Amino acid sequence: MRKRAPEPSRRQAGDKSVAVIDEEPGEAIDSPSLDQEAVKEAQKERLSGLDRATLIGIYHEMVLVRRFEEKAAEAYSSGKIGGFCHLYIGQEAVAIGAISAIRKDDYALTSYREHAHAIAKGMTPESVMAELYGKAGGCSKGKGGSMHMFDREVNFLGGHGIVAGQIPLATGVAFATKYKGTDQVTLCFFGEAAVNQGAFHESLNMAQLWKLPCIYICENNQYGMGTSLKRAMSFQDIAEKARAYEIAAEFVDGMDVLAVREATQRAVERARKDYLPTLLEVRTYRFMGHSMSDPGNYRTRAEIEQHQERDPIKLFAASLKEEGVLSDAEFKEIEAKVKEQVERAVQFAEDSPLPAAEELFTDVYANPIVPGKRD
Amino acid sequence: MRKRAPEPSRRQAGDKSVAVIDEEPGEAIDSPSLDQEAVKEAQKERLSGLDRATLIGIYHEMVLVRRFEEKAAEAYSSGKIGGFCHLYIGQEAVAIGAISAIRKDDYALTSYREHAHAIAKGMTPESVMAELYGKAGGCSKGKGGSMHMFDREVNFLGGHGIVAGQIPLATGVAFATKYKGTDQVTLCFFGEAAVNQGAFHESLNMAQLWKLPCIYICENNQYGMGTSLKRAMSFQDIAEKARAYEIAAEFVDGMDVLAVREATQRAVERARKDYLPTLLEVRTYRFMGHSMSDPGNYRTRAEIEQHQERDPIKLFAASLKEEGVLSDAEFKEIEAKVKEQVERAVQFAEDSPLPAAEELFTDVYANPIVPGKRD
Amino acid sequence: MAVVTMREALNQALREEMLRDENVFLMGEEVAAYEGAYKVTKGLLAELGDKRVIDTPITELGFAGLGVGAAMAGLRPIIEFMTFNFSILATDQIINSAAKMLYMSGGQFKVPIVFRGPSGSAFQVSSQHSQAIESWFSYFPGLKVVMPSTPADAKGLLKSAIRDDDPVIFMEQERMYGNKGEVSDDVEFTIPLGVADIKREGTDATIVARSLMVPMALKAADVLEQQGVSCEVIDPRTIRPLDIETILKSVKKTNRVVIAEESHPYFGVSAEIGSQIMERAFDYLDASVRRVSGADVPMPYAKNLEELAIPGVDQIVAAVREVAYLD
Amino acid sequence: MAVVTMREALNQALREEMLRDENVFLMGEEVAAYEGAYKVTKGLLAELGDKRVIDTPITELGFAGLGVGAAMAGLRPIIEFMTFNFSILATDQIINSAAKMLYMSGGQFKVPIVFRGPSGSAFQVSSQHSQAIESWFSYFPGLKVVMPSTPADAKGLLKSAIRDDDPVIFMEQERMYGNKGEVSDDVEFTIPLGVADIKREGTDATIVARSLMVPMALKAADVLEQQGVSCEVIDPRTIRPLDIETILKSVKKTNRVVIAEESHPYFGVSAEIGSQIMERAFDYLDASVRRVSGADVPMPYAKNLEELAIPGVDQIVAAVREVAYLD
Ligand SMILES: Cc1ncc(C[n+]2csc(CCOP(=O)(O)OP(=O)(O)O)c2C)c(N)n1
Ligand SMILES: Cc1ncc(C[n+]2csc(CCOP(=O)(O)OP(=O)(O)O)c2C)c(N)n1
Ligand SMILES: [Mg+2]
Ligand SMILES: [Mg+2]
Repeated sequence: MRKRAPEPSRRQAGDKSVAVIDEEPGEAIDSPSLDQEAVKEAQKERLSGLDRATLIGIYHEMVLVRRFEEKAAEAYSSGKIGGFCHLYIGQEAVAIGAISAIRKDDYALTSYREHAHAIAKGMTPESVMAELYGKAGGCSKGKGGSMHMFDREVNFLGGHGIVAGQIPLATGVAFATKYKGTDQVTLCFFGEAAVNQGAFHESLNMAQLWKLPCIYICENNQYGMGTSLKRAMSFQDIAEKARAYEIAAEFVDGMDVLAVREATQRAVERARKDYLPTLLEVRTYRFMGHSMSDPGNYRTRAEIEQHQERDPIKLFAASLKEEGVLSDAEFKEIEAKVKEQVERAVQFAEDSPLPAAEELFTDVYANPIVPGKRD
Repeated sequence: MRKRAPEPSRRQAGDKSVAVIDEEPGEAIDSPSLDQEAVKEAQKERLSGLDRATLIGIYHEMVLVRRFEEKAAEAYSSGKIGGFCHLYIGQEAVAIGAISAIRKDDYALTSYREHAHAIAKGMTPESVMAELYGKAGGCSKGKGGSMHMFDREVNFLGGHGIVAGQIPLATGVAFATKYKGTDQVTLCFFGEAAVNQGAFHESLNMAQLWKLPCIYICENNQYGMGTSLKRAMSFQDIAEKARAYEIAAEFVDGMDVLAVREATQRAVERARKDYLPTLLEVRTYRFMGHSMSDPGNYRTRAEIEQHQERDPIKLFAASLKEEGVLSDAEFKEIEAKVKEQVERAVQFAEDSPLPAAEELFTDVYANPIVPGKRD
Repeated sequence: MAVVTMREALNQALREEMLRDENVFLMGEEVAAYEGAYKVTKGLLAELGDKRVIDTPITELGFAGLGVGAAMAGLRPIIEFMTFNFSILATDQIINSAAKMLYMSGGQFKVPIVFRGPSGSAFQVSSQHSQAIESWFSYFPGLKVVMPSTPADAKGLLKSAIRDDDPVIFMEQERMYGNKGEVSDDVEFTIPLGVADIKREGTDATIVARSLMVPMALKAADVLEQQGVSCEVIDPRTIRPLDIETILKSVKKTNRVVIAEESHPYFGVSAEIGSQIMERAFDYLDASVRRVSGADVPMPYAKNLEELAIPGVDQIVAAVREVAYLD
Repeated sequence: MAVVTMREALNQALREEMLRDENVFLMGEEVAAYEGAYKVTKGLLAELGDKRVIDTPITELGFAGLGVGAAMAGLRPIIEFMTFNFSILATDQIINSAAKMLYMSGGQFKVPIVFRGPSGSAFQVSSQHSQAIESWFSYFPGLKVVMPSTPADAKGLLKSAIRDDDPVIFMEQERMYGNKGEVSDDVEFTIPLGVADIKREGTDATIVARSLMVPMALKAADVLEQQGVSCEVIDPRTIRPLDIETILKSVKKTNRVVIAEESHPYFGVSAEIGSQIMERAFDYLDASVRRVSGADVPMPYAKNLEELAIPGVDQIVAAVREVAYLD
């Protein structure tokens, strides 16, 4: 088993900071080999720097998306939700930690595994659940579905189904904010298997070449469907790949929500101030199948359980408890509140009407043309 | 101006040797900053290890493709050759050095800038010139043209017009030889601008993941059309990019034909014995425009002249002379022989008939189907 | 003969051809250990080993090109796209390398490769995962394009595609993987490419249908029979090259045609088939050709909208009644 | 009004629209310092600066997607493909992102982007560099597809395309960049998308031609006039959406149609136009629609073969004579 420092040493060279991991590269990565004691200590320290409301907000959101997805799974099993449905359970610390570090007017884009990102970015559980139900009240009016959630109000730009498809798009969003001279940043989430796509490589080159304020967050959950990282990638230190583009990079413990938040904050600062991109490799794990229909034969129960010991919600709860941020009663209160929120979302989705038949033909063009019509 | 050692220090880790260039990465690369004295010494040493026939053969071939292309340029200017025509003048040491290190049954593929590779691989100047003329006697029967030369007899597999398109193809050829259990190797040539394409990245990952005997030879002539490397690539140490795939890599002086030959030999050994890929970054320069129609405003005459001082043919001739391999008379003899070869090629092309009109419809399918015909 | 699903029939074809010729190998995302996202490759890794059945990274352009290169060097690759939606990333290698290689090399390098996988609509997977792009590939000389509609056709045509020396685009329909039918177990059973099949004989109207629309057309024919209209159902099976003669023969008999497809209505396959029919059987037509296609919109997710986007039996019935001037 | 080349007309459109709206930017390979591989972007870098005119790495998929993302965030990108041959690498972002974004976001994210560049055949650049793929893009709802044939159309249509809120595929013909014509210098001169143009009026037969085939059709009409046949030449200009009404009106007058195109013959644009004409003007046709297309082969390099692969005036003349039953 490969030993790896929780954070790589970083080499500073003006704006050209490049993460360098000073070890022999490329041995098999088969578990999150983070020194548990060091992690705990670090989490405590991080915790102490934050106000109570922020901590509770983050925790609340993690529980919310967990329960939300458990409910979505139920609804899927009973046939209320169709198509693919990719659950995020186990990875909550990534989306929530990262998005907690940006402003509402910043942008976020991700893949088809996006329920948590959507909610963290400020979308209502109602509109997300209704979208899963394919209802008119859904965030994309029921036309996008599980893989294509959008909300212009909160600058959540999808929800994309083609592996790595969102990476050039996010690069373009960052291009636009710099072009317009705003200080907005763009978070671009993607799975580790997306790194093998050419689009990743092409985008990172442009981002650093043109200094675009895009933060590339690789959610390394160690599997792309049934294929483990090491069966698909010849060199598996994703953070270190940033060197090939001279992009700043960090390796982050994705089970520690505050570690993700802090790494994102560092990247955000670089992006806001100097329009510089960053690549974060966030090591996490998905507890459920790739999608609801995944038989999951490619990994053992034991492996999953090992990772579940580092359940990001449990880890964070333990810290919050140990540090006295939340009492047992308050934990229960949050659970109760979340339960109500999720029930409300389900109720909303159930009650929302199906899209009207006419909707089939709307939204194809922003400027529909009647052929032959001179203005 | 960036200083760079002629060969990067190489870190050995079993079969996972990775070139590491121990300098601050990414400053502008604006000239081949190779220590001239060291290069000269090295060339002498290399020379002494080779028999005379080999040395003469290499030199002869370099002169041949130079004169061949000068003639092709003439024919283009007088309208005998159409379409695009990408000259290789200045880069001869790369194709000829590399291909001199492989066997006839090994494979080679490259881009549209392929006249030298074709001839070095063993194709006749006649068939190459006739192809440029679009004649029936051309290597591709006049159907491929300047960018698409092929010869099954010598395992030259093109001649490809889409930047980086040949990189996955070559990876597949290497896959096939390993699959069949032969010890053939595949040389894949491409320009430095092709490195920005996703296809490069996707291919190198597969090559190392599956240990394919493919040698990727990046001909870094510092421009992709009118765009200099530093305007297109955020991090310009191409050899070092191999680290992202854990592929062995070397940086090579592309004006020194024997340096290219030796680096290729090392790569060939790795490929033949252990089915391992290598990335060679070969620094070279093209003395002519991107194609015959390039006005060339993007670089100065002075820059070109600076590089012409290191003309690979002149450099090699000087060494051959200094070391007494060839006498003045013998140099002249080679020139005369080459002149005759090129004239013969032109004559052949001139005399060769146009493809017959029926040829328009042949070679579309290997198994043409008459629809509706049950066997 | 045994009754098997389309999925099993395809699996048999792959297995038999790989056993028959060791130059045949299968490569794609999740084809080996996972046994295929749609289980078409079940058991193949176990039986044939990881030299022959290979999981790839998610790198469609790369492994499509790798396949073409391997074919140039003498192998016979079968490249699975998890779905043809993802082949869009690989079109450069399919069009610019596979389709043109023989021609631009002056006949020297053939590319015996099969690109296969599910195509068209699945169930509520929305617009990026529900595309029927057969017209793209059919447009290009150098390619052959096959779309089976029954387990027997799937097996017989896939075996022919693998034995063929040209690049073949082999499009399966995900909604049909579970469809059952009788399939020969003779290892030499093949169905030639480029031959249309008369799925049902009739006299009053011709329905040209492919892939998902074939069972629908047959159902429509049942309904129409009740209404006194006898329909002939023709499945071209191979889209390029198109067996237009078989279609024309039927049209000259029935004088009326409906073309059914799930793809978008404009610039698709029905336009070509319709044009050829009208060009070549103009004087035999009692009505202009009627096309029944999917909606001219990206595929929506919502179940009710999705149903409206894909043509069904009713629309085929209505179209036939229209060309027969019954309403 | 001044007489300028197609190249200059396009350049004017780019310049004027970039001066008009600072959210418009231009990006592509060699568009800035080199001033365009075909010099369409001449002078733009100097006048507008490197914020607005941007050279890219050779990374078609990447910068096409970057453009779509920038459009989602409020800019109006013009993405130049050095030629549309290379857009094949970028089709995923064009189809799966640009074309579907508005729909799959439930109307929230429009994508006002223009993808432009030369398309079709050039001179002896062989099969990978001579492709007419307008049918690919025209197939997809969400896209608009434009192909001008005169300098004035090029300018007016490109300006409309840039002002349009949807993704527009704007295909220029490399062989036509030097063609000259009168062009308005009114900065508000535009030509609406989706409107066909009657390039020549006539009574006996209709020739539907686009892009490179328009001047050929006009020459054919000259020849035919000498032979007593009066031809109407219609240029759809926009392929999607297609102004079929203008075509039908002509057909109903002339009762005979030839469609000319340089693209491959099967599953291309002529199939759709032909089908629609035959479906909607069946009773007006005195002969079935005749298509004149490029050869069904990859484009060969040799000059003599290339000439045979692209249809010329003679073939159009012959086709018109055929539908007029003159031979
Ligand atoms: C281009 C493309 N190829 C294949 C797929 C099918 N597919 C969907 S998700 C997935 C695995 C992606 O893994 P990763 O990027 O690690 O993300 P994760 O699912 O683990 O979040 C695959 C192969 C797709 N959607 N797009
Ligand atoms: C995909 C693609 N994009 C663009 C082009 C046009 N083009 C041809 S060569 C070239 C430059 C390539 O430069 P490089 O890879 O460095 O090779 P070099 O020409 O220097 O040998 C470009 C942009 C192309 N042929 N293919
Ligand atoms: Mg993953
Ligand atoms: Mg170059």
